Amino acid sequence: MHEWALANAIVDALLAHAGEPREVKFLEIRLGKLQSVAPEDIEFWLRQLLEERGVKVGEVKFVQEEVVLRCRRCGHEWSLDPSEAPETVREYMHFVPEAVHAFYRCPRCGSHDYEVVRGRGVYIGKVVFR
Amino acid sequence: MHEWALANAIVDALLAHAGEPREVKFLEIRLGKLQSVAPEDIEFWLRQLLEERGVKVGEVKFVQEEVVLRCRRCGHEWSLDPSEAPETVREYMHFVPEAVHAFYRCPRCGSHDYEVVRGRGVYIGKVVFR
Amino acid sequence: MDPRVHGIRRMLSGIRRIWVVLSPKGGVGKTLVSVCTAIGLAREGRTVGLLDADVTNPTAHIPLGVDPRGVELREEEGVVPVRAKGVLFMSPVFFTEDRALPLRGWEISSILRELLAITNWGRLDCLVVDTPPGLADETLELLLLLPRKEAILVSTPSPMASTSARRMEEFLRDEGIPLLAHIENMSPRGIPYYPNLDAEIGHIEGTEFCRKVSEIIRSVQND
Amino acid sequence: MDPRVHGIRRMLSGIRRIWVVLSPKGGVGKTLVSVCTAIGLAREGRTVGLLDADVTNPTAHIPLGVDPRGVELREEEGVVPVRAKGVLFMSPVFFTEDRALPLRGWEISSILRELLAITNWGRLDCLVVDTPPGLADETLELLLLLPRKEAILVSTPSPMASTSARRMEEFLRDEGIPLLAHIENMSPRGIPYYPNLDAEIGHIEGTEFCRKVSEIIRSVQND
Ligand SMILES: Nc1ncnc2c1ncn2[C@@H]1O[C@H](COP(=O)(O)OP(=O)(O)O)[C@@H](O)[C@H]1O
Ligand SMILES: Nc1ncnc2c1ncn2[C@@H]1O[C@H](COP(=O)(O)OP(=O)(O)O)[C@@H](O)[C@H]1O
Ligand SMILES: [Mg+2]
Ligand SMILES: [Mg+2]
Ligand SMILES: [Mg+2]
Ligand SMILES: [Mg+2]
Ligand code: NI
Ligand code: NI
Ligand SMILES: [Zn+2]
Ligand SMILES: [Zn+2]
Repeated sequence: MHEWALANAIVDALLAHAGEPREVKFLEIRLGKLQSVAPEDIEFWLRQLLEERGVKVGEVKFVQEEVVLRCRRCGHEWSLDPSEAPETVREYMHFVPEAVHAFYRCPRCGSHDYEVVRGRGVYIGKVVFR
Repeated sequence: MHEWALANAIVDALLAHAGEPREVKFLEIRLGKLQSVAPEDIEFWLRQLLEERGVKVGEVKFVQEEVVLRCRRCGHEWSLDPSEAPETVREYMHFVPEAVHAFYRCPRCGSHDYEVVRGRGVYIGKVVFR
Repeated sequence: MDPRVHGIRRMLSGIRRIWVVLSPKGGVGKTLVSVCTAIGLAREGRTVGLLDADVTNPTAHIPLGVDPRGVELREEEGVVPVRAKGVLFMSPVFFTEDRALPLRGWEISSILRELLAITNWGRLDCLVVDTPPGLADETLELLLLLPRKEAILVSTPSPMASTSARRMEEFLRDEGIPLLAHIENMSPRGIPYYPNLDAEIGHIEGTEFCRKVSEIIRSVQND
Repeated sequence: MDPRVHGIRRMLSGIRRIWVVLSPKGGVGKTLVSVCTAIGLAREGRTVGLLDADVTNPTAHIPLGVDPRGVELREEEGVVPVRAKGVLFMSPVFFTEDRALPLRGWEISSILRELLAITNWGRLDCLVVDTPPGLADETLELLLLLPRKEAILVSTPSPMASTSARRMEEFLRDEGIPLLAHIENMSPRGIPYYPNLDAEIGHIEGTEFCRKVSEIIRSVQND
């Protein structure tokens, strides 16, 4: 599972910024839908990895972010649901969300030159340490 | 004067966005100090060009923005005063503010990889039409 | 609202055709093709401009024979390009004393906007734009900003260059950019390989390479 | 706080040396030098990785003989690179079906962060990184993210390439990046010009070019 690597990065970031805390009381993780990451997988690894490092874990909350794309050519804004993409393309974007630019075009003008405004991938929303 | 071109761009932008207004009652122009543009020069051309196009001009206010640079390598923030730069370098940045990256490095770590956070060049702050 | 986008329209309004020389692969001859295309048009009596849009590594001044340290830019309703070998020429190298110019994506777009918004080309039959390899900010921003653009794609027979060219052709088709010419360089099927070309870069206008480029361009330009 | 920056440190922690193959000029042989450097090390029994960081126009898979459409990536504490000619290989081409991937600067930095944060190289004696031409997000972001990095600069005798190399040398010195080697390619003073190299790219490991690259690298690697 490459989710192990994603979770480990979060754990390393949390611990580096808090200077080896004893407990993560509350953690909010934002999951951009473009990356199709299952919250259960990330949660499993977050708990496992934090506990291995002697850190207690309280509530872990996940917020799924819809994908918002905005065309630089014509200004059009639209969304995209990777669960409707071909299996292979969903997998490419699961590993590397930027792959979206190889497969999708602006539905209004056809351009590949658009911005992923929201919903790209995994990041830390909020965290409360004890 | 290349200020003619800078002023003309502002005029074209204003008129395009307001759909041929009769009067610009108030206009605030922000001048990033990196570009060393004299407010008098821009004001002269703005008034001239707008009046040529049949648009009355009220108050034109200029706000000078200090230069803020932030290093991507080490995070250091600093400022820079082009009036203390060699004449030639000031002139390069007057035409093309991005030229700063060829001549200046982060004073803490020496990197050329820094961001111009503020103070790059000319833009429109506020505008009130009649 | 970036006023430069409006300024650019005005500054390019006197230009009849805009040819963007492209290839995602480097070293295929984009810069030499750009320079020779411009020189060839100038020799036919056309008024022609050349913009080096390879902003982090400009080299078009070298075959054009322009020493960037000797250039003093003149301001007149903008900045007036420099005349060399009959071509009106603008390059970011005029603002760097030929030093490295490391830029991030947004800065690349921004320097192109600035150059296009201040350069006073006047009336041109054609503006030739030399671009860097890759498919990133320079190319995307140019395709966004330039009106009336046509692409000149350059490739070589190398499998690396032809794969790159195929990707770019698909991209241009998707973006709706007309392809004026696909030039195969260093190839018997297009422009031959000239082993001594490097030694002749200082007087490129006198080379067989340059004549060949002009010939191909003349055959496709339809006007 | 981008967690990937932390993830990258972990994922690169088992790598002893990191060599970034650079040149602001395209087509000077960066990709072939990268591939042959990696192949050469592998033949000496070193564990070696190769990352294609030319994200908008990856081509290193071509001389490595990897068909991107045939690749199925395995997940194991990250994504496991593909083995080819003895080299552990990762490329953005595995995620695009070899299509054009137009990206703006921040997206280029982001895709590099993602690839570095998820690729499980394991223990390596050396990671070789092939970069695109120019001096923009790919190069700047790699120099920011990679620990223990040394540069291999590639140029040719062309006046355009040597001007570009001079700029890059100044830049590397300013940034404090050690220069492991400056290879002059297609030159009697470094790697000769091999007229038939393009035809041999499919079995590059058997070429005189590849032997010559390995020889130069062996002479400078000091370990
Ligand atoms: N037809 C050709 N024959 C021989 N050498 C060539 C030919 N075309 C280009 N070159 C060489 O290739 C190198 C790269 O050319 P350049 O125009 O800078 O490519 P690009 O702009 O695509 O990077 C130059 O050193 C040039 O001398
Ligand atoms: N020593 C050499 N002799 C002949 N051709 C070469 C040599 N080195 C590189 N080439 C050719 O130059 C082209 C560009 O090489 P590549 O490694 O893709 O350069 P880059 O990665 O710098 O763009 C390839 O088609 C290759 O065959
Ligand atoms: Mg070039
Ligand atoms: Mg160039
Ligand atoms: Mg390459
Ligand atoms: Mg490559
Ligand atoms: Ni996964
Ligand atoms: Ni001026
Ligand atoms: Zn669109
Ligand atoms: Zn710094």
